[in-house]
Amino acid sequence: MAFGLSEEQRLFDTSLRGLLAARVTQAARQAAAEAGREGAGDAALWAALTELGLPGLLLPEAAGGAGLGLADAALAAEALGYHAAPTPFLGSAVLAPLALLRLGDPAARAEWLPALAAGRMRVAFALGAIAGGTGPCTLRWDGERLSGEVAPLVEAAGATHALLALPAGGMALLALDAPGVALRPRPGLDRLRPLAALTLSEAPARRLPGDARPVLDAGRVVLAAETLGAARAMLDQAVAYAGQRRQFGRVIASFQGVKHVCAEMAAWLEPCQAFLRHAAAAQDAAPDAAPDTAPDTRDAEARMLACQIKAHADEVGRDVARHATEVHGGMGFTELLGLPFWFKRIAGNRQLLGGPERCREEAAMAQGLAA
Amino acid sequence: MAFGLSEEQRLFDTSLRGLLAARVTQAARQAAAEAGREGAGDAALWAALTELGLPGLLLPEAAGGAGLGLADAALAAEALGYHAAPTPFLGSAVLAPLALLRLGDPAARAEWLPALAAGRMRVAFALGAIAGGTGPCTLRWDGERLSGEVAPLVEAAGATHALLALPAGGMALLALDAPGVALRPRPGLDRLRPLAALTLSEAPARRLPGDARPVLDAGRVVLAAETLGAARAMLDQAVAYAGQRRQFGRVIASFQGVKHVCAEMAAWLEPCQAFLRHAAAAQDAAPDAAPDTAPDTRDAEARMLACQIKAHADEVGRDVARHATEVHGGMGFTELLGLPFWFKRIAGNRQLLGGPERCREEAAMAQGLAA
Amino acid sequence: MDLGLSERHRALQAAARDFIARFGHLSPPVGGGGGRKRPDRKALDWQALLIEHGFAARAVPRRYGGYGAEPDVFEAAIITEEFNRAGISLGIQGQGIRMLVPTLLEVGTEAQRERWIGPTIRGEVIWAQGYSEPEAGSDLAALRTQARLEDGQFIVNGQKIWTSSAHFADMMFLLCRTEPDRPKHLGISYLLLSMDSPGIEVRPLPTMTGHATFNEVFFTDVRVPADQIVLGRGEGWRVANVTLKHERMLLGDASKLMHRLHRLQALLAETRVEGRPLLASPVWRDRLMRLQGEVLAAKYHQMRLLGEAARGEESGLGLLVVKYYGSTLAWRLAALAVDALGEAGLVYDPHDDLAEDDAATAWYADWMYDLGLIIGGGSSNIQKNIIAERGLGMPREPKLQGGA
Amino acid sequence: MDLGLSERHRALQAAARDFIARFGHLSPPVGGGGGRKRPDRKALDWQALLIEHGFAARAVPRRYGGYGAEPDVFEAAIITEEFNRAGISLGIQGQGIRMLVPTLLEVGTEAQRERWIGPTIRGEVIWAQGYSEPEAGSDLAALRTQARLEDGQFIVNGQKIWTSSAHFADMMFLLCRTEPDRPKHLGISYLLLSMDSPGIEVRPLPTMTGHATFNEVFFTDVRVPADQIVLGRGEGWRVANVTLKHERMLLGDASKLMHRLHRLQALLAETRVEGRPLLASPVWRDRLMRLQGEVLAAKYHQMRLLGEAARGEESGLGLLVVKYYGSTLAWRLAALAVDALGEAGLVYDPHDDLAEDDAATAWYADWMYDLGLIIGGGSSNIQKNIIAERGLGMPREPKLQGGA
Repeated sequence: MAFGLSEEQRLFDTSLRGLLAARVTQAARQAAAEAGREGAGDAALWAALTELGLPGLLLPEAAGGAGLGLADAALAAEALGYHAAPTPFLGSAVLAPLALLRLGDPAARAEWLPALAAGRMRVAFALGAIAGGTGPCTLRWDGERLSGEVAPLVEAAGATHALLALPAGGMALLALDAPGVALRPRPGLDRLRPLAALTLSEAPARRLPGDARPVLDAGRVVLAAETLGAARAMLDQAVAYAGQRRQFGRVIASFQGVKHVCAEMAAWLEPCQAFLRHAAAAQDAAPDAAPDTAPDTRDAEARMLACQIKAHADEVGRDVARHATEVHGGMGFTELLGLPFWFKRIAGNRQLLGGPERCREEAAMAQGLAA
Repeated sequence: MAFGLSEEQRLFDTSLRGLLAARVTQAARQAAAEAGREGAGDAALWAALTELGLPGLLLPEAAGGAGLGLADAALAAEALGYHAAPTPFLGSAVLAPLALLRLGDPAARAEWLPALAAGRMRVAFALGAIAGGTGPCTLRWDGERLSGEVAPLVEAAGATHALLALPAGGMALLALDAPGVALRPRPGLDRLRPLAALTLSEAPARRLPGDARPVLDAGRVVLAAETLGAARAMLDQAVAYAGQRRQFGRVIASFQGVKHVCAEMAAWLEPCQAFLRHAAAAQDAAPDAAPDTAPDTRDAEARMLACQIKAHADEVGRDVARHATEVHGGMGFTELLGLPFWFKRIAGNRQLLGGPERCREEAAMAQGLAA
Repeated sequence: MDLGLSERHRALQAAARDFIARFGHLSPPVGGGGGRKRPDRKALDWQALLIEHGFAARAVPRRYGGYGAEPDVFEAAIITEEFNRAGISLGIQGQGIRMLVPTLLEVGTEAQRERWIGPTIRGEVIWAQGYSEPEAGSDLAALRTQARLEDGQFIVNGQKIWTSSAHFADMMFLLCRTEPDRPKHLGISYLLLSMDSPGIEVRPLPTMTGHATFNEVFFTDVRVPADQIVLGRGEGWRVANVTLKHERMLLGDASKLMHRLHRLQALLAETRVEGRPLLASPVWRDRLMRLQGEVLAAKYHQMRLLGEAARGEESGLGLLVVKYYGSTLAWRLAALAVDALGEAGLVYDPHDDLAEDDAATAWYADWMYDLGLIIGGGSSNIQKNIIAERGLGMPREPKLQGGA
Repeated sequence: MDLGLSERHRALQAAARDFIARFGHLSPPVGGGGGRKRPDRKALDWQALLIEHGFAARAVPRRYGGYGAEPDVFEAAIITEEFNRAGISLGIQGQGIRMLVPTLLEVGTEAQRERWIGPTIRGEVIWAQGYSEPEAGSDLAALRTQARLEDGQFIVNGQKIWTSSAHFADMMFLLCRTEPDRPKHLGISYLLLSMDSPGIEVRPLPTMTGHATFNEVFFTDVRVPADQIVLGRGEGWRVANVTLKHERMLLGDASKLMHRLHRLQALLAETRVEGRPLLASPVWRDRLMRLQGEVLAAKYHQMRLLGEAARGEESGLGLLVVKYYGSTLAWRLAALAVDALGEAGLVYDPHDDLAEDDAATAWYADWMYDLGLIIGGGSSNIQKNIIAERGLGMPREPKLQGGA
């Protein structure tokens, strides 16, 4: 891989960005934010993305998927982040497919993969149990039933299913309309990624035994991609705004103070892209981790890269989000231009699946530098 | 204290700064740096400072001192730092007097305090054993004799005595011309604060038993004062240089890029002064720590402040040293204007008596936040 | 440590502690009240009690309804510190009390003082500030809202933005252009107008915090009696600078930082990951300690500035760096809290009464609002220009060819 | 991980490893040699061996004494990575080889190429670069060193600074003003002159590292044959930009960062405080991991740029950020090392042959030298202007009233 895109990738990227530019308008974001408060998602956007094949991106062709890899998922996530798209891509198109492919038995795959590929399953997730989550997680098995509570459940609006990492190891997948399931929507900072608290009382659930960390790693890469896409959008908007806004008789883009802030953002952001693509490709190259075996070197490097790209994108993202907002002056603080949608997407992503400190410590562990 | 200076302090400050401005020229620094390589100090400057009463600043009047406090010592250190003065103030006028006053018995005080006050004793020091030092320290008592090695010994050029913190607790003071003492001068980064390696073979030494931390704390405050004085000098020089240097047809001080860097430096530096003065005054207010008793709250706060001012001055100092050098362009990298003397003073101070990480951890301990 | 307090100041400190012990239970919740919504009965009663005991409107003369003490910046600092430490409300903090009252005391007419100071300090009359405009963010000289004098009344037309309490304020102090022919700064006047006047439209301005804090205000032929001008025509810039001076010397910035640091430390002690408090983790502790060092600098620096003000000395550079240093530090304190909250903290549920917000929401709201403060009233770039030019004596931006 | 290497590149990687295994013991110490002092016999022999096997002067045509391979940026990156990883010298790295040779290959005359390329790549002729002047730091257009043509010779007068190997160089490539009447950039020429010419005085420039690295060079009526001009009169700016292009695409920056990261990790593992390695402390480990993330970004970014160059694509913004990002990151890596060294690391003992420096001295020297690199060849401010203007399309600094 020479860090460029293949012709197929370029075409895919172009059509996805075209679709997003047309559909994810400021009004659409606003409407999705309102709907999210009621627990509903943007069904029309999801349907359009399904037509493009996004839900089945990572699934084998036999299951109705495209048989592509995480490099392609990261490319999509960059575009989704760039447009601050209100869509459950991470849970439904990345975490759930990978969890089933890596940890599911043939019956589970047969049951769910086609529904995932067809976009009929929308899967909320809670992985705090293995990612340093600060919310409650008391999930426990009672035979094939699951009880306890967990929060936050992420991408909860409009979700049909939930994917959960369990404190005792492994994961569980369950239908949210099953008996014993109580879902309480909670307003989230990023109103385009709605949250919920989930309480289970002997709810039927499918066991996905084994090491859930490769699923977590893939999620981290995709979150990093989204953050970097969103940060790029903020930089682009800041440069454009500075080129129009006049103060003291000049466009503010002509002041060194503003130029240098934009240059700093670009200097931090620009080198991230190749790192991201490499980290995503490394996930594709890493062998399936068999449960209870020590990961080999290649696997450890893929882990390290996933942790590091997440941590680095979180740090760069925060700086860019702050400074791009500052370049907009008061306008950046209002919702008039919609800039806070990107700001909050970046802020929220930082907290999901482990913040930078957590990811760096896991990166050190993957390299044998920490116990 | 209203964070202003008393009339006496103002006079003292003015005469000290006047003396330093006259004597510590660029040529004098250069000469002292050369002499330091041979293990000699700037004896003439020390004599002049002795005339001003600097060595006896902290000593009681009965011992020929001025009976002043650490607030005054910090004031002097700011001035010495501002002029990057080549003088053993820290060891001879701060650490040694305080060690004798706090840990010495009457005989030790009687023997040494008058010589200290008269500037006849120049005391090098090595406190790494209690300050997270990275150098070797194998000092051990054999009755009243001391053996082992320690490095670096600081302010070693021209020193007559050495003050050592011991791994087993307490301190020791010894004459460097005593039998069993081998001193090997070592070139230091800050050539105005020469170093040595010290090897002792059953050398006669005076025990100063008890808790050496209050001596360390005072040293940290004085180092912070020096660093802040040096940083202020670098900022002043950067502003002056930027006001003269022309590039692209303008003085560079008129570019926002340069102005904003200077403004950042000032914003970080300016609030430090009051913090420094308070931390110094807190040392004076803290009761003598009796050995083996738990320090009371007031003592703990004085400790915390000493650790925090050192850590904070180290961080601010590094930023200012870097950016003031950058404002000077290539000229800052050369020794033509002498700027590296300040840069290296700040860099060296950061490492002495514990760097920022160490000091912050000790600050947390002083507040009961760490074990 | 109380280094530096005189006997008189110690007595005030004791009196404040005594007052808090006796009456603290009557305090409205901190964060609610002042600034975000109209004070309720409880807040008004508390305000009256504070004035009676000299903990609010302390230096406002008795004839205008204040407590009548001599102005003393240290006293104000002591009161702020004690109340903040105890988590007790310092009373109503709106822009009327903080900015307009000292301005009227300094440059208002006797009639203006008598009419407005009393009701304002009691919380009966709430003021909004009408300074910022969409096209004149950091550049006040560019403001466009106009007022022309007609039949003994000013007729105001234009638009303001960032008016924080316009949706419930009774009055506004307004900067507008009354002398269109004079050079930029000299054409501005400072008017006091009723928010009930016909022709005023207030639209809430949605911001990232989700709190209903700011508004846009539109003026269409709004009539203001001619005697409701402070100083005189074209003097608005001077009046605004008087107000600004009081804003700059406003207490509580360092106190706010200290208070936030304490909350942050408590948060790190409470928040557990895998059963272990974050404060027990060296990485988190080091971040906290680093911020503590920076907050300590702000704290003692403020005491230095207070001392200089008390001695009548010019603080120069020391004063000019306060806003930039304090606002970026406040943001970084909140940023560490936000990091500590982790995933669970992403639940964000803002209420119009800030006191009703849960802890995570409050931290996130602080974090975003502080970014607004970094931006507001002159961006970081403007602050750095001010520090460099006025504080360090560096040259101003050279004039452009052709100007603009 | 070797993602992305073609079969041909894997073969080169294997060849490099094989060469290192067979001949690595003949390598001069890394850090010694190139740039700081004249190569010794060992360095010259090593250079010859490298050229013979295609690990130096790889893309220089055989007729000029090189290895004669097709230019391939990936090949160069692979060689750099393998040699750095093994701690083996990449041969002579002076400005003659890195900058002048590619420039002559692109715009030199055939006679110039034949005369100078061979001896230069073999290390027999050492070059100094004569660009910077005291009054023209970041502003090359302002350079003042003059050359007038007289009787078929240029007569050079003026002063250069920052000429890094002038004290032992045989030749210099020099920018000077030959057309005083033409506008700034158009009046400059690029001359090649012998350092043995009468009228040249070289004075060492003392810098903060204490290493004898840089010089000032004074020219008094120095004579240069007229055919020792590259391109032609007034074309110096164009030639300098060709040189600069090769400088920009210079490999090894990310490789230097990776190498430094590994040294840093080893340092943290070795350095003990109170018996415990620093790497076992979460605070130090977190700082290391954070830098690792930034270095990884640099590493893969460089691979991206190499790919773009290989495909003949313009890298634009991606290329423009490299110097600023890399030089500040290099400084921060060294800064962590300096912190880790602690008190004991303050012993600073620089040698003229850098390879003789102890580890602590080397880290401090890197730290200070990197600050010089941040400053050198255009300060951070200039770099940020370039990124903003050329990379982001933001407007240039407006012209001043009256100009200058």
